Amino acid sequence: MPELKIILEALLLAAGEPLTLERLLELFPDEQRPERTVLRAALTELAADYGGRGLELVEVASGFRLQVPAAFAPWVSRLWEERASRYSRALLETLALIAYRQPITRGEIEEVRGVSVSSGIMKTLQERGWIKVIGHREAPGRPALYATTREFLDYFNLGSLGELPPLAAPRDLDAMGAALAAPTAQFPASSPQTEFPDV
Amino acid sequence: MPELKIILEALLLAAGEPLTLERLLELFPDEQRPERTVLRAALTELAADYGGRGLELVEVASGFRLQVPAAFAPWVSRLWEERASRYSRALLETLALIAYRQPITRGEIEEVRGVSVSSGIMKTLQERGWIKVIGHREAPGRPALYATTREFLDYFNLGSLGELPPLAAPRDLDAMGAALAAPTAQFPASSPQTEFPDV
Amino acid sequence: MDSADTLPLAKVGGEPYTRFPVDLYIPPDALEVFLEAFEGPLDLLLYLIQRQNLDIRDIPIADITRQYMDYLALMQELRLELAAEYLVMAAWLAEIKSRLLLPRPPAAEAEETDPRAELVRRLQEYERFQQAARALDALPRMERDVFAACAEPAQRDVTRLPPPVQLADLLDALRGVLARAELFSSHYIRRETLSVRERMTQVLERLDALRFTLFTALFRPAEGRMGVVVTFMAVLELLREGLLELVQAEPFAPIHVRRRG
Repeated sequence: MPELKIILEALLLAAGEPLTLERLLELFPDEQRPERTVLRAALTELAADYGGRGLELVEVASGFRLQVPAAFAPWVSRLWEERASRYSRALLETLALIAYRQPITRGEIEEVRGVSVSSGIMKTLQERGWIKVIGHREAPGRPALYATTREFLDYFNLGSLGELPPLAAPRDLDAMGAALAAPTAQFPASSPQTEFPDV
Repeated sequence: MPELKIILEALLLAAGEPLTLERLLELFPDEQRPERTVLRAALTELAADYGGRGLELVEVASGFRLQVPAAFAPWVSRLWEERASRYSRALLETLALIAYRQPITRGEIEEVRGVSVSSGIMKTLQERGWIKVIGHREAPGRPALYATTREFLDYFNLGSLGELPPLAAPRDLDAMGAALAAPTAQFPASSPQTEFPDV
Repeated sequence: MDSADTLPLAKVGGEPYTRFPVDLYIPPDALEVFLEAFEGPLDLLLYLIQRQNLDIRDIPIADITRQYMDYLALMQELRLELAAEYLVMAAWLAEIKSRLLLPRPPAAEAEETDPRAELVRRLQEYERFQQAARALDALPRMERDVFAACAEPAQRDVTRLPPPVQLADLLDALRGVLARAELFSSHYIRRETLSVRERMTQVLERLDALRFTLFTALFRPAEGRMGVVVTFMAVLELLREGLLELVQAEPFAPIHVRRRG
């Protein structure tokens, strides 16, 4: 029988998609099934083997995945030039609102963005499997509540929503209110975080 | 820039399908493009790296491809296992006769069922580990004698064959079937005489 | 747009505009694309504010309102589909401007909130999510930055798991087969207890076709009287079916047994 980590390598390569620890355990016949801790240790060992190679082992929301690291994108992206899709700002802003504010209605998204959200964007996000309706708000019209999916996390290489880049803190509105009350007060220059590239 | 063989590894893993030498060459920008011989040498080197790993580099008709070696089939094929819907009536009748009339020959099963028993059924039951040949009858053709196994008992949660529902007159079986169908129905405790330690 | 020099670009408040707003450095050909790039009035306002390095919290409303109106006029002139939200924002800006211009009694000044406060809040909230969208876009993404690594197995078999069976299924099958067998009176099914049939299997398994086993070794006194009886009946049945062979060398000598064949 091959070494455990090598069997795991074969399984993850053949799967081509994330496999959970439980799923990996299931793939061993009863009498061969390793302990969870042993399996985890083997995965850690495997991940270490890939230093400097063309693949890496990552843990995303749906489990463990072998992937080609970002460093190889210059070559690999040439394989499928048509596949590397760019997403519009409108789509990314909508997705960001759903990711950070979930569960959220379309109306709430529109309120923050100050503009209506096209049905096309919601459809694209749902077709990609990145968002789903998880319920309805008890309000007139019972608007759908949207949330992100596991596939969304997998696609963006995240293990959980907690791994999303932190959302900038809202500036202290109380202090601002006080400052606004005194029309002559000067505010410090905007912090570097608000630096934007040209549109 | 990563080593050539490592870029090739990344390309072949991301492609997941065979790539020809020409296609591989195309994936490099003009100024980086290696010589064919250099590329071939790098592929040879890469193939050597995979000794004892969960993947191998092979050249097939449509190019070079990374694959999981056949040795891993016992684990990998479990990734795509599917459950057959249900056993045929013929198989269940055969199994029931073996359980209640063991040791029994195929001819004797056929005699009771009134139809022949396919080899496929006997093979399936043996592969499932539920029946086995425990001898041969001294008769023309020396037919095999079949009996059920410990796995059979384990599967049906029986301590011994004596715990099988008693073989009553066919009319009583109707009532018994109804009782079995009702989930709350309790079997009468097996009589002590049927309890045997392993022989 | 080749006659852009002479023809007015837009009319704002009845005044023809022949020049682009001063802060607009976009070549005319790109203007349309540029204007379409705005994701709504908040986006446009943020752009105007950032363009001049102004602090969101202290917007010079008069200035910003003028610039905003200039862009709106341009967009209308270019017949860009102008979302209603742009006009709503224009009305809001005008209202804020007028409220700021109204003199306020000194006593009320302390409690009254700045008319800009709500606009500032909306702009800041939107700005946060603009940043979040950019951060999301910067994450390593599948198919753009990272790629699933996969390798087809050299041998791909689909393992078919056997279907589950309930004991009731088994009994049901037996009921069917016995009902059929009853139709043929020649098939008489004898009803030994299952324990005897089971013991027959166990005895056969223990016996060897080549070597003799001591008959008495088949019995286990520890099983008690019933166990011994069951074994004895099993041996008799096996003998009757010709599956066993009994051998006794001489009267009163130990009886041996072996499997036939």
